[in-house]
Amino acid sequence: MALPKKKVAIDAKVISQQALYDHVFKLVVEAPEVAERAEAGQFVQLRILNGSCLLRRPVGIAAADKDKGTVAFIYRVVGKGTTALSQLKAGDTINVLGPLGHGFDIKAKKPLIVGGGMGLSPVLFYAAAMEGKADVLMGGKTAGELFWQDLFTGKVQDIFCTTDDGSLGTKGFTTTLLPELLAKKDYDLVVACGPEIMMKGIAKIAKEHGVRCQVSLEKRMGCGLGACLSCSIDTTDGQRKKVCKDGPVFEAGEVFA
Amino acid sequence: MALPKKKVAIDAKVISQQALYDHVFKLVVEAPEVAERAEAGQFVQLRILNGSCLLRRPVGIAAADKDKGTVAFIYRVVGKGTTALSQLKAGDTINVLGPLGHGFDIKAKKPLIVGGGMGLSPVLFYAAAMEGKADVLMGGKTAGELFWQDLFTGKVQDIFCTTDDGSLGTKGFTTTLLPELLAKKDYDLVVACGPEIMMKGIAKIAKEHGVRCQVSLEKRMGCGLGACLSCSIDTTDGQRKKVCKDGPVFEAGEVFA
Amino acid sequence: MSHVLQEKDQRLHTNIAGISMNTPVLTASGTFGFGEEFADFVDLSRLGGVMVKGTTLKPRRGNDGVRITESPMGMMNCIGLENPGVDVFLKETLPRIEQYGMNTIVNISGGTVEEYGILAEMLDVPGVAAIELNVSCPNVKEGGIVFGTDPKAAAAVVREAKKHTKKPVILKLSPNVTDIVTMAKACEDAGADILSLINTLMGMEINIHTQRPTLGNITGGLSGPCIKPVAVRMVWQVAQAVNVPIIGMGGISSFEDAIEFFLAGASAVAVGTANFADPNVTMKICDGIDNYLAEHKLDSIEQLVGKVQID
Amino acid sequence: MSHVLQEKDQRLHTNIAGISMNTPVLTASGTFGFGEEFADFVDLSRLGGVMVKGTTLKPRRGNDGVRITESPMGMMNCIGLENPGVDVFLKETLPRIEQYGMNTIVNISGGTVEEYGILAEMLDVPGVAAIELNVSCPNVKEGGIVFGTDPKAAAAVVREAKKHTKKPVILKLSPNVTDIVTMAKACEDAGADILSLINTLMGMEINIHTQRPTLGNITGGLSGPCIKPVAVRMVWQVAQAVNVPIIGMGGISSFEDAIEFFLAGASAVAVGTANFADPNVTMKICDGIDNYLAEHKLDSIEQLVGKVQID
Ligand SMILES: Cc1cc2nc3c(=O)[nH]c(=O)nc-3n(C[C@H](O)[C@H](O)[C@H](O)COP(=O)(O)OP(=O)(O)OC[C@H]3O[C@@H](n4cnc5c(N)ncnc54)[C@H](O)[C@@H]3O)c2cc1C
Ligand SMILES: Cc1cc2nc3c(=O)[nH]c(=O)nc-3n(C[C@H](O)[C@H](O)[C@H](O)COP(=O)(O)OP(=O)(O)OC[C@H]3O[C@@H](n4cnc5c(N)ncnc54)[C@H](O)[C@@H]3O)c2cc1C
Ligand SMILES: Cc1cc2nc3c(=O)[nH]c(=O)nc-3n(C[C@H](O)[C@H](O)[C@H](O)COP(=O)(O)O)c2cc1C
Ligand SMILES: Cc1cc2nc3c(=O)[nH]c(=O)nc-3n(C[C@H](O)[C@H](O)[C@H](O)COP(=O)(O)O)c2cc1C
Ligand code: FES
Ligand code: FES
Repeated sequence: MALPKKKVAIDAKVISQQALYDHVFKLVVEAPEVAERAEAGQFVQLRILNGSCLLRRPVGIAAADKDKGTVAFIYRVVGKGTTALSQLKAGDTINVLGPLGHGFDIKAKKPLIVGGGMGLSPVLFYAAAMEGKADVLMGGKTAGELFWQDLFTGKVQDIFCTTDDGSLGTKGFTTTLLPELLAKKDYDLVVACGPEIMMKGIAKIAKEHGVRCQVSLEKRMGCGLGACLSCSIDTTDGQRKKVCKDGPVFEAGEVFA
Repeated sequence: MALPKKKVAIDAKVISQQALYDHVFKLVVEAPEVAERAEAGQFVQLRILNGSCLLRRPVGIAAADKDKGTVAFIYRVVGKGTTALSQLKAGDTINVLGPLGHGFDIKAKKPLIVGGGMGLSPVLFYAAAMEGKADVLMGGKTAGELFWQDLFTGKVQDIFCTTDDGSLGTKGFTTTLLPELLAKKDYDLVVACGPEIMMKGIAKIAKEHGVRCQVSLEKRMGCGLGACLSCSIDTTDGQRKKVCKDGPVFEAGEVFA
Repeated sequence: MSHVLQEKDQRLHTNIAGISMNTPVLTASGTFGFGEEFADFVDLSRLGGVMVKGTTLKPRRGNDGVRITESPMGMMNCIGLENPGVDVFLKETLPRIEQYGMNTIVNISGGTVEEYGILAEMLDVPGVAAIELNVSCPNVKEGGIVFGTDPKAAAAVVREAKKHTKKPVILKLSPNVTDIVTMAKACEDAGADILSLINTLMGMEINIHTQRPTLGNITGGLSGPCIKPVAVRMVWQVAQAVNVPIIGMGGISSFEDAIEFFLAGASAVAVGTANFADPNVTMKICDGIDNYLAEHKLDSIEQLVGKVQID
Repeated sequence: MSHVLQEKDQRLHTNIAGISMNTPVLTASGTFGFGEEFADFVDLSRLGGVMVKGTTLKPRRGNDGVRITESPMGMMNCIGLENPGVDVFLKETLPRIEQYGMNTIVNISGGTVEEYGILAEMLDVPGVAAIELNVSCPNVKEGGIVFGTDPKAAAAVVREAKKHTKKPVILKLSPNVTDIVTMAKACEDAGADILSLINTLMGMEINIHTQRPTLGNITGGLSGPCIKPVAVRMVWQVAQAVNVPIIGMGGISSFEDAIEFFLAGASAVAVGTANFADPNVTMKICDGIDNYLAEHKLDSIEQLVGKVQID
């Protein structure tokens, strides 16, 4: 079996751990073998070795620097695994399995990224991969949640914001502003990542406007390799697919009726 | 139930962690409630909170400083619990349950302490409690293992050493030198702590010389409180006793035929 | 045995088969001694009850050799029912622990059906709140385990005990069975007032250095968080099949765990192994349940029992 | 399927019921896909075999909703036998995985005794090393579990499979039974060439925030380190009662765990859940076993099997 490996499982050194917002952290690790292979939209499975987590935890790749050999993740602390993750310090080691799954289409000419919450992390990598060609539309509850603006600045052309309370940008959801943007601009792809309900709404609007749409799904995972069938979803044509292997990025029409 | 508490379970701050020898560490924690109550020969149950240890681990009290409110433990790394223990750093927290069990007789006039290996830890506290009245006879494989000398210096009158290889003191075991010491000096109590086989030999010699002997036993423990009966032993009169509650210190005649 | 209910525990008070409990949190037999060992850490009267050490007609020495060992998120024990016998319990222990004002539930084991009857009758005295029949302890060669895996034998034990005592009779189910529901129903039909479950799963550890079993009795009873999923499942299955109240146990070490058991159908819970890691854990569990009830705007634990929603 | 045995694995080579295995370390059904998913991490030909995903006559969609959840040192799953069916397996999968030169053991589940026979016959083809009868999967409502808890039904399944294939037939035992030994003996008597154990314990988790079962199928199969003590105990009990070889599994995640199973009486072991935490773990286990044999001056795994010393 001397085929080139597509995935690796390696002990990576933590380069930095930084709080970005309430309960949101950015972790940078040294993992050249992952950085080299990573595509925007892919994810990794992190092994949290504090004895209390048996299963790995999936997180999207927020950035990969092939030169420095580093990979970044942005995650929210929600339970025991992510709590343990947030306690890692520079110099600690964490095992990274990846890159896993398939990414977004990087051959688009003028993509619009739409994201909310932690969904903005994998599309940040996509923005970087598109080298300034993309716009981003981000939604949050309040202005504070859109700390993401700083992260996207310089990586995209335009940044559009919506907030539930109107404290920044358009009052409402990403779906409030999306029709206007799709009507006004010449997007050939919508790339969506965020809560499923949001993505469904976006896919519907994109379809109405005749714009292709890719979405990134989440499902609880065991192996991350397509072996255990924990992450099965139904496709619109009645098949079962695996989020970890066939996704996490799907054509919207494949998964949302 | 407003009786004064005999035992407490408290989160103690780690003051220092120091390597004394290969795999042997000294841990000092701030636990005034334990220091205040501690008697020489008693032990505590440490809760090691790294997710992998469900049960506490018993360790003897090596020193208690009522003024500073600190308690010290000396332990050898032998498995996962003690490994995790050795990774604690100053400022970390560990839950200490104790003091537990009964200690040695501190009313003796001229006691001889006999110890080997980690057994020298609880009797170090006894030496301190006897305020220089005791002598100590310590045995080890080689001179290196008798790093304990430094710890006992100033706390006892005389220090006698035996080593298996003769690299320090008398060549042989503590039992090699003991008959001579008991014959020569006027001891009214032998206090023994170490491997069971050693304590049995010592108890036998002490009996032959008509000197009272106390031994400190070890048994795997669950609760440490006398509730679970994990640590039952047979006494010579056919009863069952609990090492955690009735011991760990027993009259030699109670437990060795 | 009556005492003032603490203001804060109004919501937690419950009544199971006539046993008035200040809180629905008990301690599991064999893990909490006679309660007194934990008096420095626990307000014993605040517990729903203390299920004391397994008691037999004659004193028992228990097993020799190593009696406990740790396993991943669990432990195994083979204490083997060491106890001073029912006479000593009645003469010495019971009078001594009465001061704590707790519900004392006596866990009994017999070698024959008749022995359960004799024990039940001897324990039908003031100061005993209920009798728990241990038919499932896996560590005793004679008797024990047979009653726990055969519905007819378990039912016979229940009937015999009921015949000899007016106290509520609790039957403690073993998880080492194919069909826990059949066992539960047989015991309910035989007159058990309460079912408690689960006892330990039978396990084994081999020391690969000595190449011998770690435990003196070769096998041991597995307890602790690792068995919780099995316990929750069995409580849920049994709760749907019987009408008597259930005391749920197996791996409970936090209030969240306890809530899981209530939702599954337990009217009260018992804490075992977790007492070793934290002698005060039962009090924390009581506080946590109380908060949960408050947050969910419930004024009694009954409103939670069996309320798991199945679509 | 033959390939050069690596020098270092001389000691590890073994032969079980005619299946030549480079090492006594297999992977457990449902946890390792068809092996190919792990090709980047594992030298598949070094494994004793890959027990592939549970296969059924017709394709199956499996269960809806959440399919896995973590528990203390374990996990529960309710995949529900999702698979493309035996036809797709034979036409597409088998030809594709042949390149890896591994022993492919096909795990099958039937709704009726006859279905096991049909499946066994269809799979009696080159490229299949053995057939493993899954009579214990707790996630399928029809059939499945009944065969796994009734000795007569399990024996019938074994006989039917044996009648229809010349491949070695492995019967996989469920731990959710009162008496694992009776089950094992019935299957041995019916002609099983190998027994594998244990499958998952049946468990349940309730989400206390939603007050619903976490898993889509309400209950799920518990696996991982938490079940190891139960697995070791059952392997030990069965090994004493039967003469056929045993493939031991349940919570193995290190070579030390594997050695425990060999000492208890397993001739080979299978690794399941641990593959998720470390996709390379089987190779580490092989290395560790080899070192252990060397340290104990043994030249084959057979010298270790069942060698636990009981005084
Ligand atoms: C492909 C993919 C990419 C992801 N990328 C990111 C990311 O970039 N940033 C980020 O913050 N989060 C991301 N998530 C979600 C993240 O995996 C979960 O928040 C995390 O697993 C929760 O673990 P915990 O131990 O803290 O929580 P706990 O609640 O303690 O976890 C308990 C169990 O639930 C599972 N679980 C709970 N929530 C989720 C979830 N949403 N998805 C998968 N498993 C879950 C865990 O694996 C574990 O088994 C991603 C999920 C997937 C599937
Ligand atoms: C009363 C008492 C006082 C002790 N005082 C000291 C001391 O001062 N210094 C010191 O170095 N050691 C002392 N020990 C021994 C110490 O408790 C063990 O070395 C320690 O528990 C091993 O834990 P581990 O997790 O590192 O080893 P592991 O082997 O991983 O432990 C596995 C299991 O075995 C139990 N165990 C293993 N060995 C022992 C043992 N010898 N005694 C009790 N339980 C054991 C553990 O509790 C645990 O359940 C004392 C033991 C007792 C009973
Ligand atoms: C050390 C120990 C001793 C036990 N002794 C008894 C006993 O005498 N009688 C009994 O019915 N159950 C006994 N049990 C079982 C517990 O009461 C309880 O059913 C089981 O441990 C599961 O609960 P847990 O996981 O909270 O410990 C014992 C358990 C342990 C750990
Ligand atoms: C996700 C998952 C899927 C499984 N699917 C099957 C299956 O299809 N057929 C089967 O016989 N066993 C199945 N099992 C059980 C395993 O093969 C194994 O018996 C069990 O998990 C115990 O081993 P472990 O603790 O090493 O995982 C499955 C287990 C898991 C975790
Ligand atoms: S996580 Fe195992 S198949 Fe997707
Ligand atoms: S450790 Fe529980 S009785 Fe001694």
